[in-house]
Amino acid sequence: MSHTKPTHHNGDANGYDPDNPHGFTYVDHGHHIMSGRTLLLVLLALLAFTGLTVGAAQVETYMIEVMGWSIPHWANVIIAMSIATVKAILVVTFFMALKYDNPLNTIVFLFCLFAFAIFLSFTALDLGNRHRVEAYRAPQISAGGTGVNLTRKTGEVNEKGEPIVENIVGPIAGYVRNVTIEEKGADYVKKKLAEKHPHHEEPVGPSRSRPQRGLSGALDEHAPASDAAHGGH
Amino acid sequence: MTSIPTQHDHQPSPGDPSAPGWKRYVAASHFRSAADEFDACKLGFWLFLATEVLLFAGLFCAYAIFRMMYPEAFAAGSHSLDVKWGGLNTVVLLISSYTVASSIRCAMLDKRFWLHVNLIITLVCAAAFVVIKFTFEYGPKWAEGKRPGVLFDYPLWSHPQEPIWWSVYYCATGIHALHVIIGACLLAWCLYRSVRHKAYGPTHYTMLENSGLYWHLVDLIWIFLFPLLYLIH
Amino acid sequence: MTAYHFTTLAQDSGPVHGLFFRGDAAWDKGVATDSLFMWTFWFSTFWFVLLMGLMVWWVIKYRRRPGVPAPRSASHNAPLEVIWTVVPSLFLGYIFFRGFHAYIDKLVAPVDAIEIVVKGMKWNWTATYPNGAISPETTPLGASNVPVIVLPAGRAVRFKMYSDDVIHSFWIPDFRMKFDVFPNRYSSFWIQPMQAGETHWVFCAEYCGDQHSEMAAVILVVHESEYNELVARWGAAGGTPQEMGERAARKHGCFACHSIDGTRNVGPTWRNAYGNPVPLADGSTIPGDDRTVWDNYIRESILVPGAKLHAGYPNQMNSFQGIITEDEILWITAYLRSLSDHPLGAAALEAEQAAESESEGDAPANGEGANGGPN
Amino acid sequence: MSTIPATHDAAHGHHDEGSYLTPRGPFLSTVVAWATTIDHKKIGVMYLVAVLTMFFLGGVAAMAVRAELWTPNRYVEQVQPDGTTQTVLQGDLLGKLFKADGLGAANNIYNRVFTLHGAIMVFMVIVPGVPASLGNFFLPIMLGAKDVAFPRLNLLSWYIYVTGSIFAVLSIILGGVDTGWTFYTPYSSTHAAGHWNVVFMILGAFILGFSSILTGLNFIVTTHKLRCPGMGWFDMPLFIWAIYSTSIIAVLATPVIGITLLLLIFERLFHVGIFDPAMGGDPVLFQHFFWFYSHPVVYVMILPGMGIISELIAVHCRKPIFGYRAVAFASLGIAAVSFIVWGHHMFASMGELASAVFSFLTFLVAIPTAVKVFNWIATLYKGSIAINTPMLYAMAFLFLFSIGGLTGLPLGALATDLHLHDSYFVVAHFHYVMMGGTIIAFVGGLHHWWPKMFGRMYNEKWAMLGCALVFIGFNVTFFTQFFLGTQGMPRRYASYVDEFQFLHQVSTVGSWFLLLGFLVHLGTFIHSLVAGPKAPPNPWGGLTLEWETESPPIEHNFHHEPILKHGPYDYDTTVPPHYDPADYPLDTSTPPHRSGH
Repeated sequence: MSHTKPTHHNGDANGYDPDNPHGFTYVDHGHHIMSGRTLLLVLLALLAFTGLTVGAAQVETYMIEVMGWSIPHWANVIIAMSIATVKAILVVTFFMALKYDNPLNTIVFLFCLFAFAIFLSFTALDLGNRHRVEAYRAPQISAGGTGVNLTRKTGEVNEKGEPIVENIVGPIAGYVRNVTIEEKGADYVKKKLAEKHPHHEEPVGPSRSRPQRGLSGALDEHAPASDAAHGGH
Repeated sequence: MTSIPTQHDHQPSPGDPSAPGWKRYVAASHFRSAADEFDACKLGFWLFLATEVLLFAGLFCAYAIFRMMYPEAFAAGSHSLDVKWGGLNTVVLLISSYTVASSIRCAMLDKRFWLHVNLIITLVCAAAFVVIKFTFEYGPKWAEGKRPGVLFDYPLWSHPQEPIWWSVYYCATGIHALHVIIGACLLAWCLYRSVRHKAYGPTHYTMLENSGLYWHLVDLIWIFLFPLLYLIH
Repeated sequence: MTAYHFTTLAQDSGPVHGLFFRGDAAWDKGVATDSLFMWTFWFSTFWFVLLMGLMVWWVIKYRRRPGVPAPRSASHNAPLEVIWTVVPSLFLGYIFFRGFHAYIDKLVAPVDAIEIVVKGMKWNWTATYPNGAISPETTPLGASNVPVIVLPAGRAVRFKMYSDDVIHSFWIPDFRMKFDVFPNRYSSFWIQPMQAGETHWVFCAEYCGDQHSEMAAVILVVHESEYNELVARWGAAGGTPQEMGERAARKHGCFACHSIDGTRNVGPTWRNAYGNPVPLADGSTIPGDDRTVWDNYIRESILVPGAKLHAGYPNQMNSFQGIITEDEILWITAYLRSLSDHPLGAAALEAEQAAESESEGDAPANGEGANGGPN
Repeated sequence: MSTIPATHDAAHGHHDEGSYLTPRGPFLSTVVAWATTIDHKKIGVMYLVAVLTMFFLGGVAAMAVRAELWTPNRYVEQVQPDGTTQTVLQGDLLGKLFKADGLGAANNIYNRVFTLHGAIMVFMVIVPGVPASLGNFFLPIMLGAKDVAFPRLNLLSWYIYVTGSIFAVLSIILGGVDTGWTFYTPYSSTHAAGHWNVVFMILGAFILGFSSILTGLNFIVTTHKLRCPGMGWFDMPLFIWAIYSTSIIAVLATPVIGITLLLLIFERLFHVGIFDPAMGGDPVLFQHFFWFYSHPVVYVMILPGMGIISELIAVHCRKPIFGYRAVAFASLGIAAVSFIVWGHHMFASMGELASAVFSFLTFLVAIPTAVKVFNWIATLYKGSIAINTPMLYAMAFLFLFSIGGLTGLPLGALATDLHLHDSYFVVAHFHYVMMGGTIIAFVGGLHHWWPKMFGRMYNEKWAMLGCALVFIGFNVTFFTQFFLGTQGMPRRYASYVDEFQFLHQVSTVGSWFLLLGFLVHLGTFIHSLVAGPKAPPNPWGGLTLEWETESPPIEHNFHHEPILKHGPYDYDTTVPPHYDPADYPLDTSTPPHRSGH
């Protein structure tokens, strides 16, 4: 940081230069005029990378669904985030002109990314490793939430004009499906789900998310088998 | 070095009513020069941008943790989003970022007409982004019952944790959309000041520069949000 | 309901330890924790006395005297500064290592530990034994009656804990151990009670609302044979509806807020409630003298607590929808009747039950064995 | 390239050289002038008034908490005048005061009061306290600048602070909140009573965050850009180093609490479920979010206090701070490490791996802290130590902060923490650090800089008496709580088992002495403002730049832009400004040691 180079004093004003009171070496930063061609090239590169990231996702889908390959789920994140990072670097370097700017501003920006990295990694370190000692500590007791004390307005009002509030029992997702099954029948939901997922059969019905709480004994044995697979991995 | 003057060459002429706004500007007296003030304002604004990044860090962190815990729910939720609209919004924001960078370039070159043209294109892009977001993304999904948290009302979910996905989706994109609107307001204010007072020119364009930085940050956040939300498998 | 005499544990670890702790820790892992605490204490005391001694000595010795300047002395000394950075760091590393070691010891239970499921709820603890039994014992502690958790001496016990509503924390000070209790997942730790006859406090250590300070329990350590006998007895099903109701009320923690002796608590008392009119918060009244009205009122109050709010009481209760069974609601209704002097209350209940047992022979109303009730 | 104006130029306000306190016109226009001022000194004083007001409010709540804990709540049989016996509730002092009906309602009042105390003291007093009042006033002066980098932003920060405080007070007027200042979910999101109270309190804390961010950002830029000619980084007073480090933490950590509280408001209003297990969210995730801010912010609270102590000790001992660079780097080191230790607030709710990592890192933060204490004590060696109120407060700080720091060791070690976590031991520990550290340093700094800020001396004897009362009262109040904690008293309890009553009563008696001490200080300050003798520009013989100006400083701080000619602590070689060399002998028998280099 040439910018903040201190002037060492010697107990008197000998080191003091009235033309340069801070002993700063001014660099002409922050006033660089970008060439129009550079800006346009950067835009084109950004658009190309956007196309690339969408294309990569389509290729992945194709490989999984049509060719039946199994791609580890982190591959998707790695590819998408790598392309996004390249795009971000382009924006920061040229559009935001950090390349030509006071290096202090770059340091500020890197510091905040560093703080972000710490925040994310340590939080994940805890929440991703709950099952290290006792496996049953990791998954949720009831998938989709406990549903305790949940109410919501139905949007309708009673004769006094007060909003009608419904009580939600158990996980919200299960409640919503149960209500639909009550209203339109299980077959309707089954049919709609089959339309939505032509490839595989989904379990239908209220039992999937029945509240699993308040029962003494080995609670987790009652939890749907799929729940254990969702937690902590 | 170009021969075009920069903020280091700022010679304020506050008493001359015929001079454009940027020439009449006088730096605050506790700074040693206009360039010093410009540098300070930019450092201050980069610090502010760091706080904005860390604000979104919370949302990215929540996203990462829940995706780690419920990958299927996130994949299922992501499939409900339309890559076309997300991709179009990405393109819109990238173009607007380019025009903002160009508008600052025009200010530095004292080309006021093109400065205004660029800013107007940016504002149109901002409006397009918000319209696409609300009309083609939020609207239909909300109507289907794909809503955050307790408002969730979509019986055809494929994973009981889908309400959490929708919460993260609405919070992240909603707060981002709010930033788009704030950024557009800042740029509109710049446009007004430039049209009315000729406020920005080669030796003074601090406000425009900082508003531009803010807009680029909004773009930067979206560069990461887009693949994370729309391109999951 | 038994009032226990609270034992004070033996104090063999010295007078300074006695200042900090009420007796020695109740198991060896706790003793190890205390030993680390005391080591840290003496370590801290050494540095504290050294630093404060120097401070006071120098302030007195070098106090300002008019006209006498401060003598010039070194303003830094690199070797000294390195030493006082590195040496404390080594000690800190040692404290960390011991702390980690003893922590893992207290958290990872041996495989043969008895698993007891502990449920925290606003504002009560329930401990469920491996056979599904719940201790019906309570004891007065502070301003309320708290459940008694009976544990066998000499056996490792693992607590597998979860919560019904908010975060609680299960703290047994005598064992120097606590862990938070969450509504969405299990947490656990283990202890090994040593001496039969000891009693230990359990406190909720994570703030959980109004009765946080009343959310306690007592651990009673008994001989293993007695433990087995008690748990087997409590585990046996059956009883009259009102007895089943009392057990269900205990299981769901109703007594944390509702008294059965007429005193006011967070919620209205159950004594003499059934059959009498109830003033409601919105100004209307639940009419008395009508069984249908009262049965429905109890049912609604359990499932939708805020629907008909008793005047003068906060809307604090959780809904038990999805938690409580229909049978349990009927039993709790019977239990409330048995607590009421109203004509529709205990007297009518007993008359009905007598009539039923007459007409159906000796079988009680719920069709299960009437013997082996908790009391 | 610019040249320095020899005198302050015409563009910056008035020409007359009266102090910043001099009224400019009739009362009303003076008030308007203060309310619209962009002068950092006036804003600093306005912050001081606002912070002290909130300190008073929080203090009242603290006294109420201690009073309630005089006796536990018990049902007792009582014979009525008509001869019947009735069960009545006793010991619920606050419950009786607010006419609460029954045990639950009485406890609820207590819960609201301790939440009030915690939220006000943390968000409205200790976090903004030192940086926003003393920092605002002295940071530009100590740098030799005319003002902070963004004066209007500075005024905006003050108004944001007031707005946030108004929301908090509004929440109290509506009935208060009983969530605890930590707002743990799901209690705060679904269970806590008073829908809008909770939202307003959270909103208040959210708004206050903006005030911290803007103030921090302002100070960082000021430190970088507005140091006076001749002042390099290692010529800055340690108070500036501390404020600078504090500002970095505030800027990097506060946005995370912003998003946390925002999500919590969404949680409260729309039940989005990210932190709510009822919807499949995770309450421990909230704790991570919360402590990622709230642990670093512990150092936002203590670092400025440490900066004040560095100044106090150097000035009143007339000694260069021992190991200036070590102390300066320790400030930055603490700021850096503070971001990776937040998990030690959650040992009872995290997995083993994360707990072990966080415990290890926690011990790292102890090292720079210990280094600072060693350096301060070494500074006393061969000093010329004045025994006056600021110095007494510096000693009190060293005493109390050492206890606070050392009792952090068993809390950082995993095995002992699982016993002490959420007990009164923690309560005592953080009061020793936050109050024994920050507030004691704040009051000490206030006495140190009072003559400079208001141009009046205070009565030394009464101030020393106040200091002694505060010191004794503080120790009686909080040292007993260490024993309560180890014996098994959990925090946030409205009532307790009989065995704890004696220690609670000792603690409550201590709180009365504490109150008395602060009242003595209040009296001393008011007396000083009304009838105190006029203060000389440099009453203590300090060398930093604020002692070069008038007491109180003129509107533009300095008559001429100062040029730094000596280091902040060159007491060995420099006669302080406004002192006659004849009256101020220097030790010439030994060669001078360079300070800070």
